[in-house]
Amino acid sequence: MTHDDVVEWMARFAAEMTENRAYLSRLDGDIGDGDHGTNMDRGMKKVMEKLDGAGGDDIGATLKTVGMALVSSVGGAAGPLYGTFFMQMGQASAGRSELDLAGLVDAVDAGITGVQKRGKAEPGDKTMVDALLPALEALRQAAEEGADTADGLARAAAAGREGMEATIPLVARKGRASYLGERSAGHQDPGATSSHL
Amino acid sequence: MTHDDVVEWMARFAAEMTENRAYLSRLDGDIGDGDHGTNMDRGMKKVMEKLDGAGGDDIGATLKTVGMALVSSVGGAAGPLYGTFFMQMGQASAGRSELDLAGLVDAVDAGITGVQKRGKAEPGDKTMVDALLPALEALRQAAEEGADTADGLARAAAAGREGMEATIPLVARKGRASYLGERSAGHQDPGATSSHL
Amino acid sequence: MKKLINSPDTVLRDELEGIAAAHGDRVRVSYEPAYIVRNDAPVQGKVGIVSGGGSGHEPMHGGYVGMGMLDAACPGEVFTSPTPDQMLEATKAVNGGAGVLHIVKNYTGDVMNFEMAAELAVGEDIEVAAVVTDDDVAVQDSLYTAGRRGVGVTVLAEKICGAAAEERRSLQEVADLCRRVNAEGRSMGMALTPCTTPAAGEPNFTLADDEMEIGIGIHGEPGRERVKVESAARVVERLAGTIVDDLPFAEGDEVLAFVNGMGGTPLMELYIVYNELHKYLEGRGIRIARNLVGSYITSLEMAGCSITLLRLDAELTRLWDAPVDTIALRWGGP
Amino acid sequence: MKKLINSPDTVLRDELEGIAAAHGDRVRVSYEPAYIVRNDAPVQGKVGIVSGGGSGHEPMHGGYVGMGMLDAACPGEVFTSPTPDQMLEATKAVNGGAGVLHIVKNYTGDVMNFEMAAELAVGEDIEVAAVVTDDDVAVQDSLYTAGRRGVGVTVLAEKICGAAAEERRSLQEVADLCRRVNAEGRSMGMALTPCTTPAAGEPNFTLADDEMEIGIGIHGEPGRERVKVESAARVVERLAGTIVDDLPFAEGDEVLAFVNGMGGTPLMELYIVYNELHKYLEGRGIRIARNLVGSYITSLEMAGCSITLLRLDAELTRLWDAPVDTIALRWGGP
Ligand SMILES: Nc1ncnc2c1ncn2[C@@H]1O[C@H](COP(=O)(O)OP(=O)(O)O)[C@@H](O)[C@H]1O
Ligand SMILES: Nc1ncnc2c1ncn2[C@@H]1O[C@H](COP(=O)(O)OP(=O)(O)O)[C@@H](O)[C@H]1O
Ligand SMILES: [Mg+2]
Ligand SMILES: [Mg+2]
Ligand SMILES: [Mg+2]
Ligand SMILES: [Mg+2]
Repeated sequence: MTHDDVVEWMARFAAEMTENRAYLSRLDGDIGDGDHGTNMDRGMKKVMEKLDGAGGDDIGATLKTVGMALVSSVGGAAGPLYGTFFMQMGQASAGRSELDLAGLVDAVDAGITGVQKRGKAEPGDKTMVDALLPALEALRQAAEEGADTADGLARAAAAGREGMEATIPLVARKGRASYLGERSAGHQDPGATSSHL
Repeated sequence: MTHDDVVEWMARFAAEMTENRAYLSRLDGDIGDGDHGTNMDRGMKKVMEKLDGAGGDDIGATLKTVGMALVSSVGGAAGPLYGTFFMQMGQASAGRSELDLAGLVDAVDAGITGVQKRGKAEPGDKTMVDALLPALEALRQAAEEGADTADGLARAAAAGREGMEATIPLVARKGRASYLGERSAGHQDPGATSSHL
Repeated sequence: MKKLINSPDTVLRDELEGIAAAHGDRVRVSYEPAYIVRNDAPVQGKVGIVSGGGSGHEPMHGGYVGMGMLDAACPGEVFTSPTPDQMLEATKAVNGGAGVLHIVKNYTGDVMNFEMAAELAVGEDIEVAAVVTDDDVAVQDSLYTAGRRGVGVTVLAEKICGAAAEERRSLQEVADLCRRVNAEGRSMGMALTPCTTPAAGEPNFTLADDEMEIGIGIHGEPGRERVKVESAARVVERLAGTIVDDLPFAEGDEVLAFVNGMGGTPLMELYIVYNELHKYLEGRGIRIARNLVGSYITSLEMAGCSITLLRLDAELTRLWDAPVDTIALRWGGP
Repeated sequence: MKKLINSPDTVLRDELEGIAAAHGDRVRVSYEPAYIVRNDAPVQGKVGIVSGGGSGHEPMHGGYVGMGMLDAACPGEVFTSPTPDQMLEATKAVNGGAGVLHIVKNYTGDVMNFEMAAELAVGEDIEVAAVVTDDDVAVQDSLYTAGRRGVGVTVLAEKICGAAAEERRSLQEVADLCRRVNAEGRSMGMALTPCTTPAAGEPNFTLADDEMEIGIGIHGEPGRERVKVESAARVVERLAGTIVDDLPFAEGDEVLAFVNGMGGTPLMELYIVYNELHKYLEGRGIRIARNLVGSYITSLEMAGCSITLLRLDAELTRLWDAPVDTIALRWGGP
């Protein structure tokens, strides 16, 4: 994975957020306060501003920029969480101009660890963590099996989707949705959804 | 017309107001602020409280009591106007225990004069005056023709109704309805309606 | 109808009891007849100021009873002017020997009831002066109407005259001042939604989801025109434009700008409106020297706003700045 | 959606410009990052107090910036908590050398963003203490939730801690006081109607014409139960009953009773609710020593109310009574 791949990945993520803005907010409306899509879209637009013409080939530096842009523009719960995720990923890939699957695994691992430290969410709490962790596991699997990056990412995405869908029956224990208690079950978690995308 | 007749007249009027409370407020809602029925009903209930067991046979005193009760309970534009109407009627029939048609004419005349002094409304301004004046004229007619009281009152009521209906096409020049200007035309004036009842 | 009430027949009584319970340290409440009077009334040697009108416009007028503003307020039933006995008793309660000023909003009912009260008070040898406010430019002032409605300027007049009365000015002077404030001020309002009186139980008018009423009255009286919902900037142009051209306010004028919420309007929107008003007046060379932003003369839960502009001079500005200590308006040291 | 705005994307900016234009005599407004700070900040030797949260709850928090209350407020987008850079800059702007207190309402987003800000501030050698308010009894407090939401008590804590800071108490003391206020206070709210954020454009939930939501959150978070509309007396029983039993408040307690409007509630109804609350507490032997009635922590145009009770002692009462001079809360001599 090269620096350009990372930037392109961000561009795709940003596009996804714009496209699914209303959808994510609706999901958040069901069990939260209906702003997740708006928040993420605002944030990723800010990210693209910052990246646009930033250049360089330090993946770590770029991911840190992404994280900081998110922290200072998203707000809500998702801002610090996504921000931390990318900042920690950047930390773990500082100075690297290319990442193989193993390197990617380490970076994502660091990112998720950061998210969990910040948000104290365990698997099964019906949060973005439930989409991120399976994706990480799939990535690690792929790396051990020596799969190539493209294949690894594909498997991670698939696992993330499963994790996301698996949040539907869960009862939220973190975030705004937890106020609903049992009533949060049966709804797909918006944060998990945005993570998968 | 004896003192008992007057009390009975008030009782009928009170009953009419309760019955037509919603209707009058709706008429007022169309060109005013929708409280005429509520106001008049509240006022006439107060009147009946005051009259109940008041006794005596001084028509003037009783009509003054009626007027004062209305003034202190109706509020809005109708309160001072109806209050003045009955207080002036009472003034003009002070000490009388019975009124023939001629006496009634003088009393009503005094009442209307009071209403016009207070409200400065001319015939055709789309107010209660447009119901009261024709009624007075019919009453005077009847008196001159030596008709009996019952007949006179019937003719007055009929004339009042015509006056009331005649307010429909008029453009209001007094009261809240006047803010509507032309738009007040085509609506029956609530005050005129309550006067007729 | 969704309201936090017990019954349509008891709203006024329940509200007055709540005010008495909450603000007994500032005001006394009389129920029969209904009026709210400042605790230290009558203030000897001071002109007493009494206002009143239908309820449903809170904090006006009860919220303005206190040092530096009103001596008493007479609340009528919702949207129905109070009765003369209320104003008579309130007038007696605040008469400190210097006479009493009645500040009356121009509605046929209010004017006639206050008139009767004044006649009765004079009968009891109390000197009374009445000033009628009629600042709503949405109404054509002509021989063919009851005249312009009294709205936002009433609040400003109560504050400014209250300050003058505290300075022990004479009844004549305070009344003249009140006329001057009314003459120098203009207002206009708009509504995004109607409101529902407890007695009626249904909205007093209807607006489509994309419509607003320009020139609305505080009792939901229909306005000048009904148009599609527009931006805050455009709404301000409509209201302020009509107001400025009416007096007219001229380049170089200093004004007090009052952006008022109708009761159901978020404060956030009032500041957005104020921002647009500020830019609009700047563009016309009119300087905002003082301002008031909030829901001070309301129409139950109606959503919308009104704008009031008052041309200031040194004296009006000084009296506006003078200390006031009421339930709803408070500033300056005691 | 009917709102007096220019565009959903500019509401925050437009509002802040309006606040700056209207209240430049009291506060300064920074736009990038967004925060409102009192004119005389930093006050040397005084603990600085910073709060913040999503917008749409006005006058909270910006309306409470000033002498005797907050030094700065950080407004996020509507119903979205602000970002760390806002709190960091605000913290720097109010740091008078005695440290800075962050008063944070307990919502995951607010807590995490303030946490990050505190970490950054410490990195710049500013002593920061954070207290999280969580007084909403409608939420079950358990390991399985994000904990109770911070609501009405936040306003009271900001006032009381502000007074303590003016007395030059230490950061430790002011933070402990804030925890005590939070521990002694409880709140619960209800809604008659939902509200609509400009970004969403449609109501955040739906209620039938005869329904109300008991235990609503200030962002429209669903409450405990949905029931048919009831009398004000019954609503007060539900809210106050739950509150009193939760702390629990006991016979003989003296309390500050705060009846808050959600934004679209007429003042008339708030006084009716206060009257019922007064009677209810009397019946349980609890005495209201102080009160606050009005729309102080709102949810855009939502109709409804919340009740907050704070158990008072001599110190809390004295600090509540201490002078405060902000846009929205003002009393006592300067
Ligand atoms: N403690 C937490 N740990 C991890 N993820 C969380 C936590 N709390 C909330 N989230 C995620 O954040 C999402 C909500 O994000 P968003 O709506 O932007 O914030 P807010 O709830 O403040 O409006 C939830 O769907 C959930 O996936
Ligand atoms: N100046 C006036 N002279 C005579 N009648 C009037 C005048 N102004 C109003 N009215 C009558 O009063 C009626 C309205 O009464 P009401 O609704 O009780 O008072 P308000 O308009 O104050 O709500 C009108 O329909 C009209 O008939
Ligand atoms: Mg959300
Ligand atoms: Mg009427
Ligand atoms: Mg009326
Ligand atoms: Mg949010």
